[in-house]
Amino acid sequence: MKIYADNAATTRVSDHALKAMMPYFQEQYGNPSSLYELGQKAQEALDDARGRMARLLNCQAREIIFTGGGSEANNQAILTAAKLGAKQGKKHIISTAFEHHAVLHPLEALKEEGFDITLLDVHEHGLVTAEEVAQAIRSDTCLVTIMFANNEIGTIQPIKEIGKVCKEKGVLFHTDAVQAVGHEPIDVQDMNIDMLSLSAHKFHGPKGVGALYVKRGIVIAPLIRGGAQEKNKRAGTENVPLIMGMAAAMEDACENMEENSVKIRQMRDYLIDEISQIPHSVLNGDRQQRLSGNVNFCFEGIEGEGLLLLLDDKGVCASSGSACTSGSLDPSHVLLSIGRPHEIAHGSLRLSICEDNTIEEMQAIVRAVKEVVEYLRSISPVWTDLKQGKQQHII
Amino acid sequence: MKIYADNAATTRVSDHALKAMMPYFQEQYGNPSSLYELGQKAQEALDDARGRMARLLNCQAREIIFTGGGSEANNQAILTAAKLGAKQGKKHIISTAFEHHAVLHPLEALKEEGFDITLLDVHEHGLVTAEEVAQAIRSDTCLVTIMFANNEIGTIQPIKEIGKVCKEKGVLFHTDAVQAVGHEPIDVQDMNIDMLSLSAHKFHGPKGVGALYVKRGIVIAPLIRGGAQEKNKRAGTENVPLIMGMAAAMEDACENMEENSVKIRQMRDYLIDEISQIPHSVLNGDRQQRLSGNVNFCFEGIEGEGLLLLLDDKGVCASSGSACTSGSLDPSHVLLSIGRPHEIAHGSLRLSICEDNTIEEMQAIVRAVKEVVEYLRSISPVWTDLKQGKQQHII
Amino acid sequence: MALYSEKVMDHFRNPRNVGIIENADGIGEVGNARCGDIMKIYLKVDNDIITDIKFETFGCGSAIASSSMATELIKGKSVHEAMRLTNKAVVEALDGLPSHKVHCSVLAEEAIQAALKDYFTKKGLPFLTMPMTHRADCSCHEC
Amino acid sequence: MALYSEKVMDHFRNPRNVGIIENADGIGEVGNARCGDIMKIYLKVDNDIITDIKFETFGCGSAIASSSMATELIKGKSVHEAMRLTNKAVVEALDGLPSHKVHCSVLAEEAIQAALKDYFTKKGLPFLTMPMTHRADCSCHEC
Ligand SMILES: Cc1ncc(COP(=O)(O)O)c(C=O)c1O
Ligand SMILES: Cc1ncc(COP(=O)(O)O)c(C=O)c1O
Repeated sequence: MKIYADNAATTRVSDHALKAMMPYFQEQYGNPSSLYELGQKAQEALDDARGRMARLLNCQAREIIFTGGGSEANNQAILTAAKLGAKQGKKHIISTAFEHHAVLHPLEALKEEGFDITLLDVHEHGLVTAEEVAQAIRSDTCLVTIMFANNEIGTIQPIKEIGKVCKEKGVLFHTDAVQAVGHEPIDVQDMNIDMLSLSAHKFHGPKGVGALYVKRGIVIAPLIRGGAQEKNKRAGTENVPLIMGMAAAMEDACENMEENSVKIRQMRDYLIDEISQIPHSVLNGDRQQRLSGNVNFCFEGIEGEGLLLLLDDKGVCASSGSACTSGSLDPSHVLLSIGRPHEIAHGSLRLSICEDNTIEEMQAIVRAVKEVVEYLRSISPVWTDLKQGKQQHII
Repeated sequence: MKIYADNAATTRVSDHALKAMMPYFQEQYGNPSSLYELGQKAQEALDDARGRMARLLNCQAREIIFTGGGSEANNQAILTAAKLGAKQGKKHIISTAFEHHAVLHPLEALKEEGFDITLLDVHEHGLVTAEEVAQAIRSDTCLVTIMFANNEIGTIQPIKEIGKVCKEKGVLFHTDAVQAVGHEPIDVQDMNIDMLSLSAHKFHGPKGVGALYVKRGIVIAPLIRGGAQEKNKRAGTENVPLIMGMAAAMEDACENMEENSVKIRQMRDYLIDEISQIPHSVLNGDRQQRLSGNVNFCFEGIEGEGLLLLLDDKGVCASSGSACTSGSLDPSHVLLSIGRPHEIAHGSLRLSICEDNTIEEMQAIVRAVKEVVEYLRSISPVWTDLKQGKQQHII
Repeated sequence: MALYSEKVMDHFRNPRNVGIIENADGIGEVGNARCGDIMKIYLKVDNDIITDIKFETFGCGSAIASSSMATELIKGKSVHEAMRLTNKAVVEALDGLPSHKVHCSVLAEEAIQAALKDYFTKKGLPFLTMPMTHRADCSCHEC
Repeated sequence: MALYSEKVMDHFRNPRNVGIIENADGIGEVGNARCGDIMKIYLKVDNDIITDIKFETFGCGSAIASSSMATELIKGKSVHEAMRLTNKAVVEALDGLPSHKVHCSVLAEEAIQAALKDYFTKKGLPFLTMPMTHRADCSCHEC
């Protein structure tokens, strides 16, 4: 039996979300822009989904644009702020060192266009403070973009405080909330969020669909130009079935959030407590300010890939960082950003759990992790050196 | 009973496509970038889909990028050519006056960045010639982008001849083949196509997924930046289920193309012959060089929206132009491009049929169209004037 | 249909007062085919009372519905009451119009004003138009 | 698993010749933990024949599999034959490696060369490395 513990990479589509999608593939398949009933019914469905999602974020329906996922939403938010900034001669952007690549890479592209990018330090615990943001804001700052929760180490940033600072200083504030929506309470008004990205497949909705919230009054720059869909802000025939699945999944996630997180947190804490017992291991990211489902450890003397492959053999699906960089040989930029040395950063394990997991699964995971870490250390020359005192332990 | 005759706007997802998608929502839901088996199986599925689609276009798997639809593919193709062009100081682009907005609008954006855009005339029949393309090419031309088949009037451009010209002159050639893939034979090598856009929901695949073919050697510019998916050319967790549905639908469409088009063409020709009998009506677009399933007429003295709404009441789903501009009050730029005056262009009807339609449905459509046109003319002051000779007939 | 209210669809599907009045006392025509909307109103007036009214419309669903509703609203009314008909009243009577279709109600108002003006002119009476500050702009890009 | 061949997975899951040789005749260690790969090879040589070989590896699946395969390929061979072991032979014996993992096979070759060099040096013999033009570059960005 497989134990899926990589819900930060993607989730299983829930029965409810799938059920919400099904009628729109073969029955209500009309193009929402079409005049006839089949099309208008699709349009009504879209309006309904938009309204329901807006309510969950505490914004207005017209403040939500549907996108093809979280990456697209991030790219569009950053493009929007950059266009507005460039117009006013403001070309400074503040972010953090451990953002997702769907934020960092667009920022790098802007750098080539002459923007000045400040990446705030996230310190050992993987947290920035609102004061640090305030101090970094300059007269030419056009955007602060800081993720709600980190995808690797799960740390939750003080978004409300940062929002307050940005509002006071009159700077646009975007948050990549892909890991937070459906898992943490979010109120865009209360938190003074100007733009927010989300992605359905992180809360049991389908892959390939997401949304960007943009506060009314902000002139949104289109990333994909063409037809008049999404009020000219995002061209392309609307992905009606997947949008319906996203709305259903988001409703479930938000409505059951409290109940779920009690359960998930209990499992998470069990994992953290047990895995911490492995000698020369360290939890990455603040223990308190973290997502209910996130566990991330570094183990000295071993490398992550072998760990994952052997865990897979034992039926445990886990990751060593973000899924989308697994082809890379470099250690995670997130672990480096919290000060883990390269040699430690290579040996990381992320377990991300959800309400469908069970405590029995957690026990099996702990057993498997302990066995695999021990085995890999037994064949590691680094571990031999550490044991023999030829090298000093770092953790 | 409803008769769906708007397959150019979108299509019903086929049973086969849906079946191909289903395992990937709840069973094989892994992230293709993940190392464990669940992820690698998703990766294998993607590879398989890519290979099958490549074979159908006669290209290599690595020349295909999956996108969130046809609009995104068009935007990325144009961005790619523009970046390459700008590097070489080549800032001239050739296209046609009746491209889809997902081509025209990105071109307009480039115009603001200093690109020079030539939109070729498509003449009364809705066709350009390779010679016209050749004549328009300049030493600073970086891209020719011409649609394979027009989405409103269905005319098919001489793509192979245009490809030859572009190859000879060393200019990149992109074609928006969203309406053609699965309906017309396409061979990117034989036709010398450098880039090609397609969208699944135009051939009984799902909405919100498409692909861009880019010939090997062309440096693709990312539109959505982030994770390393699609070899760094398109970030975002891959939409595995929808990609599987797209590949299945494309296979069906291509494999049954001949058989389907015989059937569809027969129905189309029946519609054209019958509707032509309505006095003061005119077929839009060349009768020969057109998609098997496309019928497009203008009727003098009436306006299209009323026509569509009354057809809907009679169970006929049709459109008056492209679906994505139906919110607009302007007449179709496509009809204007073939020289229809505004007053005529307002009174258009597009019927786009597929292999699921029947000849009985065609008979019902003809009856409905005749009745509705007659009725709307009976309440039209323009028609009264035409009848009384106060105005001259244009068609 | 989400696009239009039930009322609009009813007046579109079953337009009241469609047709022509031969020897009308007032005729008004507004709009043009380039923009996609033409409305023509025919009035029969007896003792300052609009005893009959007919319309012909070339235009979209909401144009036809607006014409129908506007004629219903003033049929049997005095010409003076008719002059006070606003596009807003038409929109309200139709239970609303989508924002990009409000210009249809404006056209209906204008068509009736034009027909009344024709009536007054034919009678040799002065015609004072109402200030039309309430009007939505025509959103057709062509004119 | 699509990422690795069956052969790679077999050698990763059941690595041959894992361990340490006390009093080895030659020891070679290459790579560094920064890059995420370290391989250490221990040789026991009798009459120019490699009678025993062991390895320790810190690294990914293909690093462990490459070490295992490389040791298998030269176990029982003469040191001169062993010197001709190329990373290509390792890759082939493993039924291929993904392109971004080829550097693991290079490391294995280098580790064996290093162990042989240590053996020759200890014996006071000259050590001539093979020209390694066939080598894939290490694609780790850090070193
Ligand atoms: C010719 C053409 N190009 C592009 C598109 C855009 O495709 P999509 O809606 O999948 O973005 C369409 C249809 O909508 C089309 O007909
Ligand atoms: C924090 C964060 N931002 C953005 C993304 C990108 O979302 P998507 O894969 O839907 O494009 C992800 C996950 O992949 C994420 O974890």
